Amino acid sequence: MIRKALFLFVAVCMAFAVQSVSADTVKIGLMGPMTGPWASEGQEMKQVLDLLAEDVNENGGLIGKKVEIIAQDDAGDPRQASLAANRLSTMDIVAVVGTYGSSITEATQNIYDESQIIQVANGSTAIRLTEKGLKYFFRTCPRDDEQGRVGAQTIKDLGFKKVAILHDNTSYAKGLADEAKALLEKDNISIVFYEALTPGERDYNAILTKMKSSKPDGVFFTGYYPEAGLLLRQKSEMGWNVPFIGGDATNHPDLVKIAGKKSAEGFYFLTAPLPKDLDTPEAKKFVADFQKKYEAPPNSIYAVLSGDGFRVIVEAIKSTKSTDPDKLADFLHKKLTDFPGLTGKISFNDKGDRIGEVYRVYRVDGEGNFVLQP
Amino acid sequence: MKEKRYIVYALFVVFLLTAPLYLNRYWLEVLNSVGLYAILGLSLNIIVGYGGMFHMGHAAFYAIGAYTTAIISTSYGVPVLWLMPLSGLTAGVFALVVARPIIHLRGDYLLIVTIGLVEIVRIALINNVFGITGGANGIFGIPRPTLFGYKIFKSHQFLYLIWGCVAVTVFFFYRLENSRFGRALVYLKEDEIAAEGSGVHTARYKLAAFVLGAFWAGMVGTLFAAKMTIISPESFSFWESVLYFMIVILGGSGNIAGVILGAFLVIGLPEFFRGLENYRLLMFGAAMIFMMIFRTQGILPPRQKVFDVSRFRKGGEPI
Amino acid sequence: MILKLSNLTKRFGGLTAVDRVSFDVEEQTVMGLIGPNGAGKTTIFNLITGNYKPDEGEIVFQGQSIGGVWTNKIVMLGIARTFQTIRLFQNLSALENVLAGCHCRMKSGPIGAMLKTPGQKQEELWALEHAMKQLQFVGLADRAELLSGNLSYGNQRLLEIARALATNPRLLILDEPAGGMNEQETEALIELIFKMRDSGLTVLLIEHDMGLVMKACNRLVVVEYGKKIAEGTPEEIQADSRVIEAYLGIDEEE
Amino acid sequence: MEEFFQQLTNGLAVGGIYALIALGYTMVYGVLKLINFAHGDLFTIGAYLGLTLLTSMSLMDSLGVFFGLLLLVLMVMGLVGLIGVLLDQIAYKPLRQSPRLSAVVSALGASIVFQNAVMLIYGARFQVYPQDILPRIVINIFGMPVPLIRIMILMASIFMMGALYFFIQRTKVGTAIRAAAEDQGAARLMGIDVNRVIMLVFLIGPALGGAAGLMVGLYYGQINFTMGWIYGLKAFTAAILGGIGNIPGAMVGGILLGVIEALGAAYISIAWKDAIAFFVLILILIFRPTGLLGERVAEKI
Repeated sequence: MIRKALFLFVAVCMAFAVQSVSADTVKIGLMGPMTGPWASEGQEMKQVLDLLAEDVNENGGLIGKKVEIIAQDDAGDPRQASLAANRLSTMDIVAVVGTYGSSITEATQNIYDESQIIQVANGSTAIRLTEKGLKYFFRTCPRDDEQGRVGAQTIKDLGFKKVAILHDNTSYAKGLADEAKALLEKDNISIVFYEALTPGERDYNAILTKMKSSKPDGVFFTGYYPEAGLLLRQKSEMGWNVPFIGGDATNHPDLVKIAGKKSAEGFYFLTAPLPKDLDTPEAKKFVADFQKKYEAPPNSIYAVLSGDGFRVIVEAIKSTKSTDPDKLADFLHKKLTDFPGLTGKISFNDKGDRIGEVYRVYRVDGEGNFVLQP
Repeated sequence: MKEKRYIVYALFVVFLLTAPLYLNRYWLEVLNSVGLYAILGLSLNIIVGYGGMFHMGHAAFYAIGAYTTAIISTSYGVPVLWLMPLSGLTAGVFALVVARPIIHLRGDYLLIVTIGLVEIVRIALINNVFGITGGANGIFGIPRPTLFGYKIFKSHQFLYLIWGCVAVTVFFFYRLENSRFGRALVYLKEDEIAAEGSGVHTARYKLAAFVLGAFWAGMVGTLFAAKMTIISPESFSFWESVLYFMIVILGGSGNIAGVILGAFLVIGLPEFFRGLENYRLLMFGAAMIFMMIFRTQGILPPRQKVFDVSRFRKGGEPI
Repeated sequence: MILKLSNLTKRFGGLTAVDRVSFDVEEQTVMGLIGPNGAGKTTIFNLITGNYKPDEGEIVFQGQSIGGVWTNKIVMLGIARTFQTIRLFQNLSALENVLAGCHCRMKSGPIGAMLKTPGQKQEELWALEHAMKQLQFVGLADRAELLSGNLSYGNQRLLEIARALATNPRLLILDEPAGGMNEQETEALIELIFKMRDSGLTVLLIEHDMGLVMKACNRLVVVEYGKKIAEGTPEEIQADSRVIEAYLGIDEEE
Repeated sequence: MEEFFQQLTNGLAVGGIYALIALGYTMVYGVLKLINFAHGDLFTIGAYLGLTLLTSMSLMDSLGVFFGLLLLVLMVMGLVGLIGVLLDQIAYKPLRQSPRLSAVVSALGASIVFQNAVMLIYGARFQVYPQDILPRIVINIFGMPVPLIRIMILMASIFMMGALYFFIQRTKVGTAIRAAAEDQGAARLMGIDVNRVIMLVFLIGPALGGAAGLMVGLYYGQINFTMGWIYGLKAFTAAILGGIGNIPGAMVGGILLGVIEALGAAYISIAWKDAIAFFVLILILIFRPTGLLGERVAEKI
């Protein structure tokens, strides 16, 4: 027993001591949920970054060096994220892409800031993240208030007078739902239903039944695609034909697979434009390359946004010919304008937020295609 | 035997004291994490390890401590570490109120009720109960702690703070283990009816174990809040409670050194698997099964208590 | 009179396990409770020690009614017991088992323990000494450090007595103390019972070993189907025709 | 009122699934006093195996919908049952003599292994069952639209529970299982091969869980590797609610939990639905400490 404890002790010490450090590459970190409930997002983020890094390396690398992606799992948990961030910040990385959830990102912001590492979040839309005046923090996804505004506008355009809002109590969905609710109430549109479902379940009939009895003209669901798909499917099984609108977390090809083409038809959602709808050569090439390498198109818009995060970092390093965080941050804040991203043009304001009208409205047609609405 | 054990303990203390000299920030943070969980494990050990009660809802008490600290420090600007006793007290009072009606439940019934408890607390936090928990966003901007005028924010400073707290916990809990109270809990675990027949007020002692465990978990909540500066409901899920539970059982329930080792295994070990990426948790799960199979009593099961009774014997003969 | 049972009744569902049983136990005597298996003897013990709550009737201990009072309170008042199926703390040492008995005569709580107040320290020392005394009393002092589960059957019975004695009882209730003991051990047990009685204790016991019962007890109560059918000195009981018929007589007929 | 009945059927549909999974917990618990925390993941495996078999073998085309489905259900049940037996042999059998909580930790480890193995094999993405296997017919019951498939699912789970109940109560093997659950030592003395009973229990319980997984896949369409965790926890709650170790208890507990959830969501709050369910559970246990149908065992002193 004692010997075992001693052995363990020595093993721990040795493992602590072994740290490989190599300096001949430009290291860019990726922090994402590789395990846990959001593992599909994190794993696709890694696929996107691996692909883009390969591309950079094949085209001569970056300031004479190869790019290396170092991925760390945050498991969608703040504590593990802070460990991942600490690990990354000791691994000599220039910048980090990620992560997904807002509260997870928030648990790491200070760590990167103190270590002077550029952080480009790809899925963290909570408003407050960029209101702290952190110099090295950026994000390629728009903020909740922006999306809330577009969502409310879309609901008004569709002419709904009574709206049901459903979120899933994640900080993203709740934030978006709150924004939309406030804006709609200002315009005298009545919110007849405002509640949260529990994500990860399969049966939402009880919620739909309750929602139906409040007789809304339309439903704004601000949660994620797995639940959205089930809601659409179960709604049509109930024989209820109310139009549904979703936030950008519902933008995922699996939505149609889960709901079925018939049930998904007529579903509206807001999102940054899909790569397929961008006629920029970058987007086209990216989709083709991704298809070629992984035998499927990219699924998650957040994974694509992480790709944009990577690409702006690469652009900054290329243009400044430096890995100095201050120079990079300065470049991203001031000099990067209308960079051709995978999801449209990218510029950042002083806070590190993406500037410009990002959101588009899509509608699902009878064949399950996502059609850009004019 | 005994001497060897103390050599290991001494080496361990030396390792912790000197860790900032040769460990980078990441590994220091891992140690900090292990330390926090070690205290949580020790506090759960009172309930599960000594008292033998199936309690898988410890994260509820931890959450209440952390939120108490977060709410009061952000709204009234009270220095964080001062809030430790208050956070412990809130968690303890909460435990007293909720555990009273359920304390008589046996084994697995108690288990599911405690799971229910942690879920109810988490759902309440997410739903922004009383409008003070910040919902899914949680609470952010918790000030850094200060100790003797020094602001604590660097990893190695936290290392000393957290492991200092571990040391204090070990000091107190070792005394507790070797006292009337600690023994009474063990009697309860061994045989409730015999314990009662020896004059132990079973319900009161079970409740006291819950309250004391909760009090300590609440105080760790303060440390956690101070270290993270943001807390949100994700940190207090049922899965968290499962982790503490595994720490106690895997390390050796009822043994202080075992629980600390358990914290190293459950919290530290997955960090070594980081290189395996997606295989990380798979390996971790398999490791747990094998550890349980090869040491079914936990890695370090409790040792028999040794009492110095020589003075009650004269020349080898009993008086 | 230290203990007085009057019309004690306990029902389990439709079964009346104890049916209006009354008897008194005099101070500093050894009282035996005998009867065939399933007659309700252990149930009477469980009622006295508070493990069961009586449906009817009264139990008065030293002038105080204790029917339905919590077990631990009853222990505090001065009634200690051993169990028919040995209920030692198997994974703890003999000494720790006896320390359990000291519990109710100590006061310090968790806070005192963590701060190690002088009172708590003294109390712990007292408990150790007290526990060792009991072990010595039953003759197990040299086995104090052994795991109780590793003791012989007879010694486990003795250890249970030591644990009960450590609570400083006025009345000691022994449930089949000689069960599993050999002849020599039983003889030693009888000596021990006398020793306890002489030191001022009152003993109430259930036993099937008639040799022990007749030798050790001052008075006997016989129960059958939950009812008391006889009471008296061992000689009287041996002469009682109902008892012979119901219980002792079986041997003669066969 | 119509909404009330609609919610009641919603609750029944969910509860039927809970009940089916709860049976696996309760059977294993009855015999081994072990909470098989990996049971929820066996349910997940059932859902994934069902998808694989469904898409790779095209049973429906050659055998028709009914027989194709029947064969599919049987294959999934058999395979998951086999995995259950393996799980017991590897992770639980060595721990028979050790403290109960050690086996619980081993079960938690097994749960982690299963969950991540499914993730590694099938990927972390949501998987989707083909949509057109079962006819999507909606029938009207007293003016309420109820999808036919939902009735079929409920019927199927009631049928399986009934069959199990018959098996346990009326057959010789079932009697052996009950005897082993009552008192393992005594059962052994009566000549019952307890090891085989345990194997059987680990075959039947997971098989039912696997069938539930398949049904969830067929009905809801969307499955992912973490789904077993939530369903498992709910089913475990249901088993305790009914009185763990008690087979009719698991059925009653499952149905009741489903109904409590649906009505709690409808009339109190959707977001607090699970909290309400747990709260009701705690209330019930305060007044009936061994669940609704659990026996009150007075400990022999």
